[in-house]
Amino acid sequence: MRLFEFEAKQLFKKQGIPVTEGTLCETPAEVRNAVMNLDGRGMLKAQILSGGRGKAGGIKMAESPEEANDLAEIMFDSEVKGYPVEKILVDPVLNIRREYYLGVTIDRAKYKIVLIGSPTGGVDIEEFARKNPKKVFREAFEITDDIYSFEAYGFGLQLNFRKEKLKQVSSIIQGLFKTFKAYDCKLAEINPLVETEEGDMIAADARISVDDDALFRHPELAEMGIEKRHEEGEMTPREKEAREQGIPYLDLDGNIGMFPGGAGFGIVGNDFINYYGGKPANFMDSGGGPSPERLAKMLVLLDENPNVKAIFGARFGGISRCDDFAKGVIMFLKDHGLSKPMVMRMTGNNWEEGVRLFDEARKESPELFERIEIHGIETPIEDIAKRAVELAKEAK
Amino acid sequence: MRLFEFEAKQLFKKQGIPVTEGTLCETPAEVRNAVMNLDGRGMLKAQILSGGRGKAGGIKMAESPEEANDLAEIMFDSEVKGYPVEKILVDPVLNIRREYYLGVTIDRAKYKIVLIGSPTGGVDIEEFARKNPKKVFREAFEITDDIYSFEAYGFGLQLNFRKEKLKQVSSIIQGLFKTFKAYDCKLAEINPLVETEEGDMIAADARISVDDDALFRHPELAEMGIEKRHEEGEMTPREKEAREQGIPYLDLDGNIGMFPGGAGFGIVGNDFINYYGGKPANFMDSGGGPSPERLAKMLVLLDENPNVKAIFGARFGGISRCDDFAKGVIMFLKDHGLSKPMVMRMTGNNWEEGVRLFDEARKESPELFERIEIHGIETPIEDIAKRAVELAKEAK
Amino acid sequence: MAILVDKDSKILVQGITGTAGRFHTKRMKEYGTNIVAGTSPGKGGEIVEDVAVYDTVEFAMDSTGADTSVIFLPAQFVKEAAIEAIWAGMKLVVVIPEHIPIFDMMEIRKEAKRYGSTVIGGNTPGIISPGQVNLGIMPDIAFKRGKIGTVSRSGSITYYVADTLTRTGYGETTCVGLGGDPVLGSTFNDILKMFEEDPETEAVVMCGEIGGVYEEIARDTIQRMKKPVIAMIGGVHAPPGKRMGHAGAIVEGSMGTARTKLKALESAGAKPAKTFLDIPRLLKEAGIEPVEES
Amino acid sequence: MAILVDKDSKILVQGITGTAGRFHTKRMKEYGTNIVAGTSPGKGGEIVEDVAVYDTVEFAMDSTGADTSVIFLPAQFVKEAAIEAIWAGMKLVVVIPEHIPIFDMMEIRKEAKRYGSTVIGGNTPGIISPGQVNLGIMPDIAFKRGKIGTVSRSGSITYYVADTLTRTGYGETTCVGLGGDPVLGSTFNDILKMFEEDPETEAVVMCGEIGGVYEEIARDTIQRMKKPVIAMIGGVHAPPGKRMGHAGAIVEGSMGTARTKLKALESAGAKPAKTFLDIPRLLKEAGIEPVEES
Repeated sequence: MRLFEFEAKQLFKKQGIPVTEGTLCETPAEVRNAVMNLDGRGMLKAQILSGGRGKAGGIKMAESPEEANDLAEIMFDSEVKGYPVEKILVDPVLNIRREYYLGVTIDRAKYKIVLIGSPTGGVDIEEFARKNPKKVFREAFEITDDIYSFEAYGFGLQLNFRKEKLKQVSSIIQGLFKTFKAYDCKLAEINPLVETEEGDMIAADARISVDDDALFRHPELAEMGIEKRHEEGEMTPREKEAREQGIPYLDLDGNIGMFPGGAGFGIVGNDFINYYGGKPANFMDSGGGPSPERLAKMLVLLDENPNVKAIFGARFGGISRCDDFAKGVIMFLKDHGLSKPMVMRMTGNNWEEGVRLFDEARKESPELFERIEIHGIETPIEDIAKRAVELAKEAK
Repeated sequence: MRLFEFEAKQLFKKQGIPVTEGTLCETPAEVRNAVMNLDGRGMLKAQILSGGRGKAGGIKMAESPEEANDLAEIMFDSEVKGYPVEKILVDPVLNIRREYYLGVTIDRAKYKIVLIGSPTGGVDIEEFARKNPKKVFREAFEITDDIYSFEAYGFGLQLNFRKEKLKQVSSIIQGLFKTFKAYDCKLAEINPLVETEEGDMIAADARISVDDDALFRHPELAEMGIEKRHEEGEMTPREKEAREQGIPYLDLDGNIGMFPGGAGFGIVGNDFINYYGGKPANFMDSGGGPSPERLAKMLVLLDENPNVKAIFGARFGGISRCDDFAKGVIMFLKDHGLSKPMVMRMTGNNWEEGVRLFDEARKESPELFERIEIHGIETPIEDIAKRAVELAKEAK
Repeated sequence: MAILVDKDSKILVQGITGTAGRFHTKRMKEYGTNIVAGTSPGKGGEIVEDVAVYDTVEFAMDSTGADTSVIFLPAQFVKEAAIEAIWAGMKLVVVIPEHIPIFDMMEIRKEAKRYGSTVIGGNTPGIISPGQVNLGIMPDIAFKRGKIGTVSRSGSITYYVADTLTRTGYGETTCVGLGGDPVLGSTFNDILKMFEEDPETEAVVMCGEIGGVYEEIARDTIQRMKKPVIAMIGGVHAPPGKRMGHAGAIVEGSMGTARTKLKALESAGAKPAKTFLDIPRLLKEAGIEPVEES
Repeated sequence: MAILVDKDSKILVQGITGTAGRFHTKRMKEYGTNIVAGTSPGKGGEIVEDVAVYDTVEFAMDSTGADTSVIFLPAQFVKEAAIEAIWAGMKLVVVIPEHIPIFDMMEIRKEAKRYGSTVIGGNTPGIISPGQVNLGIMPDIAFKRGKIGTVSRSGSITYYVADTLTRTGYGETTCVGLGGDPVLGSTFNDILKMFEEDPETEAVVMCGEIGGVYEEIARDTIQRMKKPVIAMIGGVHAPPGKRMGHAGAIVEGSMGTARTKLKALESAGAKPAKTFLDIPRLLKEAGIEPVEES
């Protein structure tokens, strides 16, 4: 879960990292005032949950309060990388002598925490790293390690800091590492770490991602207003609706509604539809043991999507049992009704009971089942995907 | 540094250990009220920095508020194990079904933290442990270890707890261990841990010693009013005076004033005096690089002690240099004057300068040196000790 | 023979008194899995589904000789439970729950390496050695004893692959769900090496998906393997996943897309399957015949 | 030959820019001690008493080949400094400062064991191999090269014993101050074993005092030693020390008095010295003659 720049800076500051003292603004007038208080010049930084702001117009320098006001008006009215701009952080303009890079993340392959630093930071760090792998320094730590100051000094020496600057940067390295450990971070990054003409080291930007799954042990974050949030850019209305109902859902630009079971088969099923010449209208994770009610809601979401021409359904009952699945489908058929052709396959845990429920419902109200083809373990899932592609083509 | 029972209980409570909810009182009236609020019965516990209170009359049960008042008056007026009683903790009277023992300390030989528990606690735990070593359970931990709940459960099982009681005691074991780790303790002890007739587990007494040398990293203790304190029982007036001047000093019952240099030789020099038939009047640590002013004060303390018949002095200059030593002795001779015979030996770092200073001072005022015999490396220290014993005998 | 678990495995259920623990203990026992004990601190002495409950893993192992543990506990209790099992000497610890904090999983892996234990998961459907042991939450319908080993990041893919192998007469030796979490107790690397050593397994199907690096780092292992490896990677048509900042890009380089994964695995000699139906075809091509005609 | 340090030791002073570090660097150098480097984070590149200062121990070792470190820093910085030296590969780390927290010293000892390093102290006057190395704060007047090894908990006792050995013509191989703190980086046990291995050392004088357990636990080592051990224990006439609660009594049993210490050491074959003058007499009795007539 990504934090806003101003939130990340608050956490850095707690660990003694010098950060730019910015003002968080919600209106152009506030931005104007903030720039006035900075002697007429300021950096306007859109607070959005995405990187690459600078290149996307999310960071602007204002040379006067008036210009700040005008730039803020435009920024508040625009979207940056798909995000509406609700807050602008007004930072002082730094006299930059040099930009460095510092980051801490997890190396999943080696199961280590890795500290990364480069004497060349800023927007082009990734390209710099590709071209100059030896100038990007790394140090691995065990997950249970703290950082000692001598390790920070040693790392600062590699980055070519000396004397007073070495002391400053060693303290920043320790602060960054401690921040990473203190909040169960997946990423803590300072880019750029600025050396000013005045000789100070200061974090001009700040990026932190914390592990959602560890939020339960960080009530201090909730107290700061940092709570679970959606990380992606602007959502479609349908994605918003799905999210409000707690359904993991993503719109795609095809026409086959995907109701695929677990996330793993969600991804593979999407590939299959493509292999057979179709285009899915969505990703969805309908696994993890959802209730019949939730399954019914998922189907409503697909059925009401005008782009969807046919629905592909699959259930391999593991933790999500087939009887619950059948109940959900029947609930949908009865309460809402299916307006598109649908093909599905159901097997796995409790499949016998699933089949029985379908048979019973069909006997009761055969008309509900007119547009749905239900298969079992005897039909390969590939045939179901092919059939869905056919149904979508026929429906055009 | 030992904590008072009520302080230790505060720390235990923070870690979730159930403790008796007592009232801290400073007057008999407060004690009376506290007992009244406990429905007329209460345990009066003198808050002193020493164990063995119970046998020394520091714990009394009051059966009525009036009795509480009377007992408190006596207790406040008395000393328990050499300590004046300034505070009484009034605890509820527990219906004790059984008493257990739990403690955590350092095993210096094995360099481990050791958790100790016994299904038989109370005042006789040491004797019980001697007689039933197999019924006292121990578990060793690395200094960097935390305790996991399963380790606490495993330990609780050994102590023969089961079911709900096992849960309770496992939580207490974890709390005790965490307290030990959290405050750099040398000892954290619950004795007795009481199982009440009502089925609760509760810490009826609490003992904590923290490492003085780690207090700098525990400002939270200072905030609770827990600061560096003297641990011993009532001091003699001379010990108090020494303490106020920052001099490590202890009165003994002999007649030779000891001015021995470092603590190591302080102990051995004392043995030597005994071997040669003398009795030291004190312990003193005059090592560790004291200033001439401090050394002079130490000699004043010895010279003004009427029990002292002769003074034994020694300096092997290491971190404490001989020139500083000579300056201190000369300062004492000049400003205060020596009223007892004294024999001393000086060698080690900067001894030449020390000798020069003595020679110079002697030339200036030979009368100051009439009662003092100054030796160097050529005389074994044993001869100095023998001479001190002689001088003390002559002086009688 | 099988890898990780077989009919001699003595299984302990950590968290047996919870709803999930109780339900799946019943299911696993019905399959014939040799569940010898359960744990639930403070509930030692109870009986759940004919299984004796102990307060600690150590106590349960001393009493029953359990050598394999499966964890059914809320995510925040998994770290302690796994470390308890590892320290007590469990050979294998299967972590079913999802949403385990990454730091916890890293620490579990560290302890497992230190004590020579294997941890599978978190967020895994478990492991099945058909006809012998069903350890976890997998539906048994898809599985039949045979000659192919499978290892997959996703539960549903595990079922579909087994379903295909069963229907085409190959059957499975052991099917391992690695789990869906970003940091896992075991990776393809670890499991592929075990299949290579297993006399009963004739070929391995590994199924990965976009994101992470565990497919790519299996490259060298596959290259050294004598047995055929068939690889299926989900997400060829998915939008690319997001990187974890610049640091992620620096640490993981270009790894993480379906394309880089397929490329790494193919260059090591694995045969790519686009759909499940490709699997029996590729097995035939590698000269491996079904156990029985389908 | 000597133990722990000799003329080939390359010594690093951690905290060389502080008052004590600077003062004792000068003293040690005057004795002929081979000080090759100092450290002080943020002051790399400076020169103190003709010694080059580095920012980290690792950097200093890479540049100078230092193998032995002596620490002159305030107590609260000692843990990090010692661990830095141990991790960097120092064979020996001598901790001069006093008042080091017990937990810190325990952690230092743990890391030292893990990496095969020897830590002496804290609160030690240091180590001297007369004529070769004076490492710490000991006065050099008392010491002269000879054939007896000494190990003591107290600085002043180290000086008196050496003074006695020097005056009586025995001289010393190495004199080790264990340090006065309750938990020490090395104990009698560790040092006695080294003396037993040292070809130049013909006998060992060990001086303990009331309190603690490090004398008692040296018993088995002394029993196994071929070289004579003379033991002096201070505090025979001191009031008994206090126990650390019931727990202390349970863990340390009856250990800790001068009497229990003397009894343990004598039963292992050590010869008890009551005064310093007993030492040359006991050496003679053990058949060891002075290097030169005094």
